[in-house]
Amino acid sequence: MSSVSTNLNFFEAKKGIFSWIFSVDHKRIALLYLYSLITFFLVGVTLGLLMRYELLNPGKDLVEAKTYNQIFTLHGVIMIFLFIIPSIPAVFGNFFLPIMLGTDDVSFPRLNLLSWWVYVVGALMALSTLVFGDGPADTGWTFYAPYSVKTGTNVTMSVLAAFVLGFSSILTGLNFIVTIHRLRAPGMTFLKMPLFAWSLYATSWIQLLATPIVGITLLMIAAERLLGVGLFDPSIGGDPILYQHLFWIYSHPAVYIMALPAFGVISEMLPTFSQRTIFGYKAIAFSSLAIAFVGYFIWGHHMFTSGMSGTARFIFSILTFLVAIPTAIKVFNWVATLYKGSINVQPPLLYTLAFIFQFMIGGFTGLVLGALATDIHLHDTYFVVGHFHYVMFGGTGFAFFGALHYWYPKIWGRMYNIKVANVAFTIFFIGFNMLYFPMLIAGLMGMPRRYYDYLPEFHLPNMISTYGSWVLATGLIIMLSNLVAGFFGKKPKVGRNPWNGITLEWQTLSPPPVQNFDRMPVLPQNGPYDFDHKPVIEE
Amino acid sequence: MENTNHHNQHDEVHISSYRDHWRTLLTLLLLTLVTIVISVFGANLKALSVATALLIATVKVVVVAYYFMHLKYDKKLYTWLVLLVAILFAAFTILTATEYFNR
Amino acid sequence: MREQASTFAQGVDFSLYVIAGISVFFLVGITVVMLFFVFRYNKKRNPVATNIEGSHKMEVLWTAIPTLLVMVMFYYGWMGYKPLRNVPAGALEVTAYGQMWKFTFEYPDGRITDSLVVPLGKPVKVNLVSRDVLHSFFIPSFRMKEDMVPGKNNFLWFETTQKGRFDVLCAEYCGQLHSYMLSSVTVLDQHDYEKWLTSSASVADEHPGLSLLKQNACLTCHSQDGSKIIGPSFKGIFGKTETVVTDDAEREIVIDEAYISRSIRQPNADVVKGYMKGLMVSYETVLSEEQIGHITDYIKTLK
Amino acid sequence: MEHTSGFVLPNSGHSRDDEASKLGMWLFLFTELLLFGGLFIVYMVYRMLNHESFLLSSFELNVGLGSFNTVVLLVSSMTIAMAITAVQKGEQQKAVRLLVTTLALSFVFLVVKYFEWSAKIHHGLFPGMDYYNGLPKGESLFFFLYFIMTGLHALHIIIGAVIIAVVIARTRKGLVNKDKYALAENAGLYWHLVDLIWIYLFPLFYLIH
Ligand code: HEA
Ligand code: HEA
Ligand code: HEC
Ligand code: CUA
Ligand SMILES: [Cu+2]
Repeated sequence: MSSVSTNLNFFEAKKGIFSWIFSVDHKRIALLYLYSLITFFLVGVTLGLLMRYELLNPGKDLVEAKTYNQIFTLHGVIMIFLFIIPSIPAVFGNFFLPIMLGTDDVSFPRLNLLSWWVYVVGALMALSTLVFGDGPADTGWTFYAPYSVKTGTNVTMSVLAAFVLGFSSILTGLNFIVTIHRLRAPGMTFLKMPLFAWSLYATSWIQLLATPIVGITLLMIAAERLLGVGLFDPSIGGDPILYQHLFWIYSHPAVYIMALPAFGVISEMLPTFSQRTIFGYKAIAFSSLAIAFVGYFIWGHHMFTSGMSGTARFIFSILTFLVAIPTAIKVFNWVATLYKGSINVQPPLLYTLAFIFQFMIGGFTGLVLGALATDIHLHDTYFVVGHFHYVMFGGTGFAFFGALHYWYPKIWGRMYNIKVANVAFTIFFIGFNMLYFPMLIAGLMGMPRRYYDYLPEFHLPNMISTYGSWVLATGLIIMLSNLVAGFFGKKPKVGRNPWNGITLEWQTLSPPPVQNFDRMPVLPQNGPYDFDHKPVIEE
Repeated sequence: MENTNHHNQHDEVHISSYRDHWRTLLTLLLLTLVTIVISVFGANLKALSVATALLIATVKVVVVAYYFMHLKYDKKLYTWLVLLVAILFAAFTILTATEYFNR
Repeated sequence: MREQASTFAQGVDFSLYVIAGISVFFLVGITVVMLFFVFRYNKKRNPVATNIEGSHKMEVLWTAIPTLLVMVMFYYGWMGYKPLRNVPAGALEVTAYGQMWKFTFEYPDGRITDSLVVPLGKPVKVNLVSRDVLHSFFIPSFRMKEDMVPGKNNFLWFETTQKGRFDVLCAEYCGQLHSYMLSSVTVLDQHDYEKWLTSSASVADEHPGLSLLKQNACLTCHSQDGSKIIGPSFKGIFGKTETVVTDDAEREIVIDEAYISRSIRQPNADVVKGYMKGLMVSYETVLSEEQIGHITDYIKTLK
Repeated sequence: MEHTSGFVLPNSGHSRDDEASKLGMWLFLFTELLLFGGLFIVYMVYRMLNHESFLLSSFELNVGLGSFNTVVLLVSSMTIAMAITAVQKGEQQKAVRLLVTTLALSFVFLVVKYFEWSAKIHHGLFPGMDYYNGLPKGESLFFFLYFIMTGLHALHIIIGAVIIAVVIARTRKGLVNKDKYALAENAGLYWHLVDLIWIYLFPLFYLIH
């Protein structure tokens, strides 16, 4: 065993920009992802604020109708393809999966770097529409034909960007599956793997097996625009509905690409802050696979009003309800994990609790949309907008920020100001619900989405919502500046295991050395969360 | 840096003989001939011709995957994964087809 | 929620209440239990945790109960939805056309209107036709919506339960003025409805060309006062010299009868410079030669 | 990798792991299959919606050339499989010969495809061309799908040929050998995939009358 001092951490090992952007170290790649993601997130969020400002009052407040349409499209594209789909896997998955498995990197480190580069290229393509052509697409992130074929805005570049980004996502998924199959520490069977690894495993399969379908579909849109032949054009026998099928065959499973890693993070934080084993390990592990599998067969619920056959509506609706069950299992097991724990209330736990609460609202509104009668009324209204912000932002987004607070000391070896973090959380939480709950109401009243302007009767919920967005913004600014301040601050360095966690990443140094461990990691005896036999870790 | 822990794959590797490959090719060519004959001379089979053609194609695919792609001799994991993908794709098509059949 | 103005609305609202009821129960219940645990087992009160691996009994329980409940939700959702597809015999049939960015309605007697007028308590079937891109015909007070898909004939039907005027909105994104694609349904009692039916539809003192422009939604894209909306304004274009793009090459043309006729039939053959190709759809099958003549005559008057 | 400390992790992402690269290759093949899968779904639906015109159009394709190409691909699949056998047995020379044969067959395939395509294009059957746009409903869909699907397939053939060329070079140099042949194996897998897709494309476009 070598002593601590000879282990350079991964920040210090090499210097210079090239040692970062051409690094094959999974930890550096993770941080590259983190910085680029946050950048795009801030762009997307600013677009969100602009939209909310426009919707403060009926009539024109800020921009023209066409600009508004471009803004929500770009907002959707950025948030979905650039932020939420890569978010947890690419940042925390990349950083912690190998460490949690007890190895020094993913199976294909160079492929890993490539996937970041592909991501950057895709992102630049998406943003280039701001400057080139007739501006960003104005089709909505769904690119529904035939409008996406007719409009003069720069749809071609946008769909190609989404195609390229899909590749990045596929490569990450492929890498993770192989890593999990090949690089687990000896003694770590599949059933002794941390739940975060399980959730990434399920996610990766979706990334791998669903993304190619949307890839080819988007290419068809591009081909249709470039070659001028109407593959989805009814006048030559094509069918615009087929586009929707192909799009949602990917994009429904994609919502579980967004949700599953968040579930994984939550399943890590709960045992740590309760200081006890997770309740129902196997149930949580297998329900991830169940969600991934059933999730493939329910895409039709996005098309209940498109004139699908009654049989298809029946099948898709009933399957949609089935997917709620594995999710329910998870929620119950999480809550049971708090039972008889020794709970340490820290910022990451606050995000966890908020996650459970908000994800439930998001999930239940999902059930309302999954039922045929109610979806007929609520489809394409603000109720849907409320639903998906609750699951994506209130769920995955909160899990992402929770994870950032949780692993922050491990990644940077320092701690942020916990009091400020708690205050930021509170503002963030209140702002979030103020922003999105009124959308559910507006939707029930019948306000359609993607509306630049609305009838006066929808004024009140929209006003509250816009004020909420300012509260939320305040919270976010405090939160991020607190994190940045912690990094530059004078706070003493933290040790290996500030939260008293049990998974392998807490056995190594903070920040971890280049090869991840400075001494052989030791697995707990009975499964990853066996707090009764927690290995003793010396500093 | 050699790894002591993972298996040295040459202990268990199966090498197909040239004869095996010839046999596989012959099977495939035969199946191809059957499809062509059925389609060119059996045009009155109508809907059946689609089914048979696809069925034979599937048999061919299985042969290629099993022998040429070595599934037969690899870990069972690969076979399971291929089956998973096949089932998934079949489910996509079947679900989509039910939609269009019931229009 | 809005008023329930159709027979369908009750079924929808009922299934909403069922699902929302179950949901709120679980949401509140789970949240309260969660917060209680955080309070009760806080490390100050409970310094040593107890490791509980799980419980098969609980797993079965919380798999079975949600399964049962979601099936209940599904059932009400399905029951609430079923009537939407079963049109009673003898329903009044109206065709609704959607195009960027206007709804028009055609009655069996050939009458064309901007908004729907229907009799109270009578089943009405609306055939949904799109002339260009996707639209969706949405009547919140009826809890009812169905997409208008080009090349495909969708429909919906309803039976009203209340007199009054109700909003019709376009709920499927269809481009720039999507949020202004509004109309209304007016529900009259049988007596008033018949009066409306027999009232002469044509507005005598209007130029027939102008009526055609209104009916076919031309004016959502073309102004009469020189302002640019989506397409070029009609003001003073007749006889003007204009630059158009034909097969990627620019050329100059003088706007005459033939050109206007061609612009209406094949709008994408010559695209006016500075405007988008593909936005305007062909009216070849919609407008007759005579009607195009009326339109041209009217455009000539816009000096 | 240079390690500052003195121990080796039980598993290492930086050591050679042939099984991992094979698994990775298979996963990649799955994505390829689903990429084409999307197109197959489009084909299926449009065939259902435009039954007659799909039948009519398929008569326009040359069954003889299609069958010939099918045979070419099947044989090439065998030669590359044999090449792997040869490498495993340590018969480097034979392996190179077999690989070169495979490469040659891929060219044959492309040349035949070229003639087929140019015949179609000659008749004006090309996406975006006037004749093509004037075709009755459904038929233009058929031909557009034909071009997209066989085009994408041909693109895969080209990529495959490049990969095979690389394998040839490395086998010559002895970088692919009896103890280290994962690259050849993976190239083989890829090439078989290209074959698999053609096995479906062929009846769907040429045969179903
Ligand atoms: C992270 C992303 C995410 C997640 C996880 C989900 C989860 C779910 N979604 Fe959502 N959804 C989206 C993202 C997501 N969705 C997006 C982006 C759209 C809009 C796309 C667009 O059009 O732009 C959308 C749209 C959407 C629609 C289409 C609406 C429309 O346009 O008409 C539907 C319809 O069925 C739906 C349903 C569901 C359901 C049933 C779940 C389920 O998985 C939820 C399951 C969870 C729970 C049920 C709560 C937890 C359970 C318990 C607390 C236990 C108790 C439970 C019971 C008693 C049952 N979603
Ligand atoms: C993860 C995904 C995600 C996230 C996080 C968000 C975040 C937000 N979104 Fe969302 N949204 C989508 C995904 C997401 N969105 C998608 C997919 C659509 C559908 C698009 C479509 O229809 O095609 C959509 C659509 C959508 C609409 C509907 C548009 C319409 O239909 O007309 C609206 C309307 O208000 C909206 C608002 C917002 C707001 C206000 C935020 C808030 O997050 C913004 C809150 C603001 C902040 C958190 C503060 C930001 C802080 C700063 C800018 C300063 C930072 C400075 C420093 C740190 C120094 N979004
Ligand atoms: C969705 C928007 C839209 C609708 C609806 C629409 N147009 Fe147009 N129109 C355009 C656009 C955009 C152009 C310019 C591009 C072009 O020439 O194709 C145009 C061009 C024209 C021109 C040529 C004008 C010139 O200056 O050369 C005429 C004439 C015309 N339209 C008539 C009509 C008539 C008549 C109708 C209704 C029956 C109609 N349009 C409906 C968008 C529309
Ligand atoms: Cu029409 Cu939106
Ligand atoms: Cu969905």
